[in-house]
Amino acid sequence: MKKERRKLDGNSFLLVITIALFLVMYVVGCILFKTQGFAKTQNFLNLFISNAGLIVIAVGMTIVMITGGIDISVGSVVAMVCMILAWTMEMAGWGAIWSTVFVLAIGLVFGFVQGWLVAYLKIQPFIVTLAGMFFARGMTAVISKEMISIKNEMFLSWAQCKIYLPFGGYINKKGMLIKPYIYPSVIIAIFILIAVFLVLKYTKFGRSIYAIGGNEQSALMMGLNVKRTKLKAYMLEGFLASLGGFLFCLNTCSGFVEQAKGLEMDAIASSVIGGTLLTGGVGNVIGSLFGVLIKGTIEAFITFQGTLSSWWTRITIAAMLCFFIVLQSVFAAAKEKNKK
Amino acid sequence: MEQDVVLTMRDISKNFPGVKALQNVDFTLRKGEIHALMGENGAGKSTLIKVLTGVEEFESGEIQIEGADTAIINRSPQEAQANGISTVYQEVNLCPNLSVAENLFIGREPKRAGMIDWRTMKKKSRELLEGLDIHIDVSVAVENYSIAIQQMLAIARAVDMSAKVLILDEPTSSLDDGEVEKLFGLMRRLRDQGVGIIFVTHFLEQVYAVCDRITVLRNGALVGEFKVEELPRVQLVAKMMGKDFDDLAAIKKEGMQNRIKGEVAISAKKLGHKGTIRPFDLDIHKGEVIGLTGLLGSGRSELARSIYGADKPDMGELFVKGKKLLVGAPLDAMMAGMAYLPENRKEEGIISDLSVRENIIIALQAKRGLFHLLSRKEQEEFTDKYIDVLQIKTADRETPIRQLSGGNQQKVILGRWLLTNPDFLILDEPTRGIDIGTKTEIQKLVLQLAEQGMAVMFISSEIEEMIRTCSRMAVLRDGAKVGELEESELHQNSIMKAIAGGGN
Amino acid sequence: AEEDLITVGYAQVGAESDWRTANTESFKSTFTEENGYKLIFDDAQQKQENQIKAIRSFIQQEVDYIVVAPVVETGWETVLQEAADAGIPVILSDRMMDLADDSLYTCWVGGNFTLEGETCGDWLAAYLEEQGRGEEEINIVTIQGTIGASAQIGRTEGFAKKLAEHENWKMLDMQSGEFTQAKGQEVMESFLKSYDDIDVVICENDNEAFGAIDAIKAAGKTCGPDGDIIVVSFDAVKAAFDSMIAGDLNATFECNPLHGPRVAEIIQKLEAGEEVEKIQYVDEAFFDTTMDLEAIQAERAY
Amino acid sequence: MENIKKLTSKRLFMPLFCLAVMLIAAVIASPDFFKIGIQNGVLYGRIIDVINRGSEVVILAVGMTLVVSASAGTDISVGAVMAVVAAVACAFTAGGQQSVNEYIRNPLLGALLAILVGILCGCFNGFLVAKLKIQPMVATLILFTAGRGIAQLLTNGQITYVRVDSYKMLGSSIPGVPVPTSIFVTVLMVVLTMLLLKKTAMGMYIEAVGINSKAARLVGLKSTMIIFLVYAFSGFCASIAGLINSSRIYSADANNIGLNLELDAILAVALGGNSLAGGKFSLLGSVIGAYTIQTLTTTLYAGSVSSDQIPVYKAIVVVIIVSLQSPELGKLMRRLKAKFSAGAGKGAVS
Ligand SMILES: Nc1ncnc2c1ncn2[C@@H]1O[C@H](COP(=O)(O)OP(=O)(O)OP(=O)(O)O)[C@@H](O)[C@H]1O
Ligand SMILES: Nc1ncnc2c1ncn2[C@@H]1O[C@H](COP(=O)(O)OP(=O)(O)OP(=O)(O)O)[C@@H](O)[C@H]1O
Ligand SMILES: [Mg+2]
Ligand SMILES: [Mg+2]
Repeated sequence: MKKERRKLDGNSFLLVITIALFLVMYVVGCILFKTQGFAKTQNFLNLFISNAGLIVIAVGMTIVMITGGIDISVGSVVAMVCMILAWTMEMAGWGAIWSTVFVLAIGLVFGFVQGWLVAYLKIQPFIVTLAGMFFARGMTAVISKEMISIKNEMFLSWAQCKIYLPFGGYINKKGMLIKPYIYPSVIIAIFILIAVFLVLKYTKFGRSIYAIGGNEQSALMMGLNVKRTKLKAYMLEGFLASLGGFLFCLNTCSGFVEQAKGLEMDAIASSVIGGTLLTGGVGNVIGSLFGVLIKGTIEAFITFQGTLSSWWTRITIAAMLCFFIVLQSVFAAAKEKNKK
Repeated sequence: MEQDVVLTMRDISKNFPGVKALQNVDFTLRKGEIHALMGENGAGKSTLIKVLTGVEEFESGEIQIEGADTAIINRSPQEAQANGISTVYQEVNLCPNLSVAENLFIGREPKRAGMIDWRTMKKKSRELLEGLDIHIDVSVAVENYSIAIQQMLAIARAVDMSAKVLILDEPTSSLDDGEVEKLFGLMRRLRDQGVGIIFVTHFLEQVYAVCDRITVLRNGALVGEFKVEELPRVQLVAKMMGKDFDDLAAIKKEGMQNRIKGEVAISAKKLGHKGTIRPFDLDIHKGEVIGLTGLLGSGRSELARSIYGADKPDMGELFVKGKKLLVGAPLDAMMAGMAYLPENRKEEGIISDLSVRENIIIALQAKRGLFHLLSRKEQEEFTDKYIDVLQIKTADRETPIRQLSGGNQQKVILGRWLLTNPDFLILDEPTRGIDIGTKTEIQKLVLQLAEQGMAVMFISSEIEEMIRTCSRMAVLRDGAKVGELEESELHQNSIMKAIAGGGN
Repeated sequence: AEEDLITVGYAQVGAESDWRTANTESFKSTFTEENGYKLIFDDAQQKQENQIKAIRSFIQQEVDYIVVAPVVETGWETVLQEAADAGIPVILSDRMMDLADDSLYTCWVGGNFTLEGETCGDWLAAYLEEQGRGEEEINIVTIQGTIGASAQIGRTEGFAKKLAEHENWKMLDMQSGEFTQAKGQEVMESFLKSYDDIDVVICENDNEAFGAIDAIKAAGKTCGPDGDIIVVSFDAVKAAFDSMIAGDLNATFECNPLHGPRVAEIIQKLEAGEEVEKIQYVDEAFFDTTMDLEAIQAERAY
Repeated sequence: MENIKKLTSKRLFMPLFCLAVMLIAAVIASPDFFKIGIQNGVLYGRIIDVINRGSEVVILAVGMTLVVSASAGTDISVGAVMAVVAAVACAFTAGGQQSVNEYIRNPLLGALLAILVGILCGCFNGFLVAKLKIQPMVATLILFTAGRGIAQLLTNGQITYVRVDSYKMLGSSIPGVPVPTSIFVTVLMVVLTMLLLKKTAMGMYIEAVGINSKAARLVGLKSTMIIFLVYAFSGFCASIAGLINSSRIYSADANNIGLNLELDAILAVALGGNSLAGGKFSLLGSVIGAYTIQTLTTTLYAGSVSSDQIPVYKAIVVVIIVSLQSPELGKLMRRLKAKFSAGAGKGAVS
């Protein structure tokens, strides 16, 4: 009993809090917007459908944040990935599969370069990825200033392939039976989430990431290959950013310069809400998933509310974010005090 | 290479800006020996070890290790490990966020089907620690344990790697006698298995208790290599210091016995901190040195911290010179004339990137307040004074403190507090990592300060040192103060008995 | 009663400009409960993915009509298909969508950016003619809008068409001022230092023109009807009238934001089961210093 | 040789060197870069533009440097705070109207109120970071998100114009004075901050807290208070920058004032050779960094690089500069060289 109690110490405790708060929030939404159908299964699934890309990206972000780094290039990388997908398929006439493989490779390379600069030249991650952010956004414009719409049939068939779930259907106002559905992107996102969870928990690479974030110097002295591990972390992150971009593109089916602006902040916020520390060493991808869901729920609140002006939307999102973060910190502080 | 030699270092040189840390140093380690590496603070011991294990690059010289035909250069601790060298560095190096088990096994985790086998890892950790008589929860993050435990963990990790060469850089600085004994048992066992062990320490008894050979460094240069039997203590000290040394016996608490206690300087009434130290009463008089003694984790540090307000006490009252003091933050305690040298130098003592000068004057500056900046000239005068008084070895007063050797860092911190001219000085392990010469100087200094009317609280794991300096002792057990020993009762035996508790 | 109201979900781009605010206001004041509507308004903060989320949410809320002012033209197939599956008609406002299947939306209401650009070219030709500079070599610079925005693309394209018709017109440089005054000023400062002899500055929105005017003045030149440099811009926000009255700006080409009433009209028709036209332009005018600007400004809604 | 070594080992050498290289590049791109003339009684020329336009980033970088130093984090809200400040100033002086040609309310009072609001924003950030121990980037994310919303709320979603000549002075120039006002303000801010840091113990306190807040507390520094103050100061800097920017366009454009300037400010701090991990800092370094960025931007404009492609060049230059500043690069080169020369012989051990 005593041991179990202890296990809940600190970080896992925060995760439990995050999940609990999410549930509370969702239930509140169901009550508040009962007549508008907040409680529909599909509404919940939409959280995943609309955020599949973000989930994958937040997972990647969590990895670099655990190493004590950060990657603010992801939003731009997503834009670049979408643009390359659109350009190669529409302008260069590539097949959807080749385009996809190509962008994933680009993500790896991008991650490699950033990772190399961070790990081997010891340049501060924020600055490296800031440059990465500029670079990717600029490259998007270099490839094409105009928007490109993806019309490739195979790609569209991936994007629009509804997978119906056998439960939770309802009859709508017009008398049609609406069955809840998801897209393949959701399945990919969940798969990635699980895979990364396992990697972080059960591989040497995963544990090294935590060690480096905890104390880089110590990790080095304990004989870990800090540089290589960091490089790998950023490569994995770059890969996940491009995969996230691919999923994002399945949702938006187009490429243009302004795409996914500020997505990095969403990813960082999700990770942090999920209990990842920017100082490194602490974090959990499951938490990040809930971070994304919480952000999604906040946004859903606002859409369902339906009368806020633009500025009130921003202020409300920020206020809820603030409320959430402060609440979390209060819980954490209380826990800390109890420990002492 | 000689038959039973596992490691040779030839002609090693290493410079830091302004410091010749190593000059043409030779070192030879043989199979199955425990080899002491001795020298004053800043002599270059840690640097030699860092050069060997790839933490620092070196400029010239050659390292050979058994099994490799050519000279090797370790570029990172990882390579050193691959070459069979396992190391415990001077400053405890563990990942605070990871569990005990992981810290023991990271980089060499037991696996099943390609995945880390957590269960086996925990089981092995428990076994490993139990072998060392440490009973802790291995799934808890390391940051929750005291320095002493952490030091034991670092040792356990290094020892378990079954290397050809084991390096221990001041592993015993935070350990109490019992733990030191355990460690020695372990070292002897490894020696018998043929492991070569390099052992750095400032405790002479320990050298004579376990070592076979001694290499002495002075100011970055090799003095010589000796067999233990051939080098009596006095000579060893002389070799380290480069001059003859009047033995420890020189320190005596002359006149102390006869002196009447001064007025009460500090008085704690039912002071306590939930979870760490139970409410205690304690009076500290002017001009006395009060020691705190107890086993590891008995709460000595916590008692001191609760007086200073480092951990804000949540019950009881504190009186300074009869006046009640509300301590909200350490600054309040400082203003009331207190000073506190913390036990964890790296985390709570040094401000690593600031210069020696800034590290020395900062406490005084904080006391004077934001707008009363000490002039540069005053700052430099003060700094030079303490560099001189405490014999701090530094290239320059503007050198960042992190570049100083461990012992010299400690002296800087001590200087910082002496500069504030406190009425009540708390020293938690002040001599940790300090060489024998300076240690004596510090003990003298403490007595001298007390003579001048300062009240001093002294915490040390070395009972002899305590006996030499303290005029009274408080005994702690399991986070509670259980008794006091007067001057007349201060003998090894009686203290041990008090610590152990009346038989239960 | 609540049930009789027609529910309209409106996915707006954001509030990035005065134009947009006026556009939003026009919807909010049209789709009121008094007029028989329930408006669910969503602001996408300039992000397409937010708009997609909003449309999905509208579908869940079972609105009667969805109105979208798309952030961008591309990438709407999937979500519009979802709306179609749920049987909800979609009306586009402002920007067009680039879709393989046009049946996914019912109709489009908006301004014609290319036409605006062309009008601008025609106006300039007429103005120069009037000034007796019809044959002179005319040096032009353009401060473009945010690259990729439909307004930027349309206006650049429209003007380019006219540019090609005049051999004596020379486009010296084009640079994006990102639709802001500050950037417009910075770009103009740079232009002025690179080229000595600029005759015309085309600003793709009013705010850029304000910045350009400041830069021109700082460089010791003058602009407007009586000045060295002709400055024209697009949008015709209120502040642009101030600028024309002050004699700094030559002309501005309207981009009408008042789409609300037009959309309401369409919805009424659809409710009555009538057919509607697929493409519906709103009326747009232009204003220059020859007009009674103060009177016009007083009447305008934005 | 000795002298060169001494020179290159100075902290500010690399940032200065990079600035110099940028300036040379600028001259190559536009030969009249250093040409200064007088136009309308005010200094005029590209170099003046750089110094003038760089004001906001420099001022923000001053505040950012201290924030980074003391809290090992960044204040990403400064751009949004600038927008709030501009909105307060304009909405107040214009009395809530959308466009005015004369002040409705006292402009000085407006400026003061605006600065106060900026400082309050800083205090809010400071409270979250120092007192509630929320990670800086996340704490400031709140105002980053809300700031422009608040600004729009104040101006009712529209750009509010104050078309009064005296309102434009801060961003342009005071009649009769040939130097743009913002340059004065910038110099004043930098010098005052320097004095504050050097003539009081504040500089040392901030560094100490940033390096080791536990140790700093034990030597009697009030870490919480210092971190709080630093954020409040950053808010103050943001409000000055916001006023300048608002004065330049004599309006409050909630969506665009200070957009992405937080990134430039952070970049300036890093280009100045400061570590984003906190601790030791050089204020002058940040200032140099800020001007380096501005020179780059102006040069790219002059070189007619399309503004949406500018980021590519910016990224490349940034990477080159920070790589040059990285001591690891030297080590790596040395190793490569050693490997090369040893390669022929024994075959290096890697
Ligand atoms: N990173 C560094 N930069 C500059 N000088 C350094 C650095 N590390 C060590 N030194 C200097 O090298 C000398 C040797 O230091 P070292 O740490 O080896 O001493 P030590 O023998 O281990 O002393 P101690 O017993 O105090 O631990 C000292 O003068 C120290 O100031
Ligand atoms: N053997 C142990 N098992 C479990 N926890 C321990 C053990 N030793 C110490 N601790 C933990 O570490 C905390 C601090 O102990 P600490 O070592 O500071 O005490 P101390 O009496 O000051 O000893 P010292 O200062 O000599 O290390 C204790 O309160 C306890 O929670
Ligand atoms: Mg040492
Ligand atoms: Mg202790």
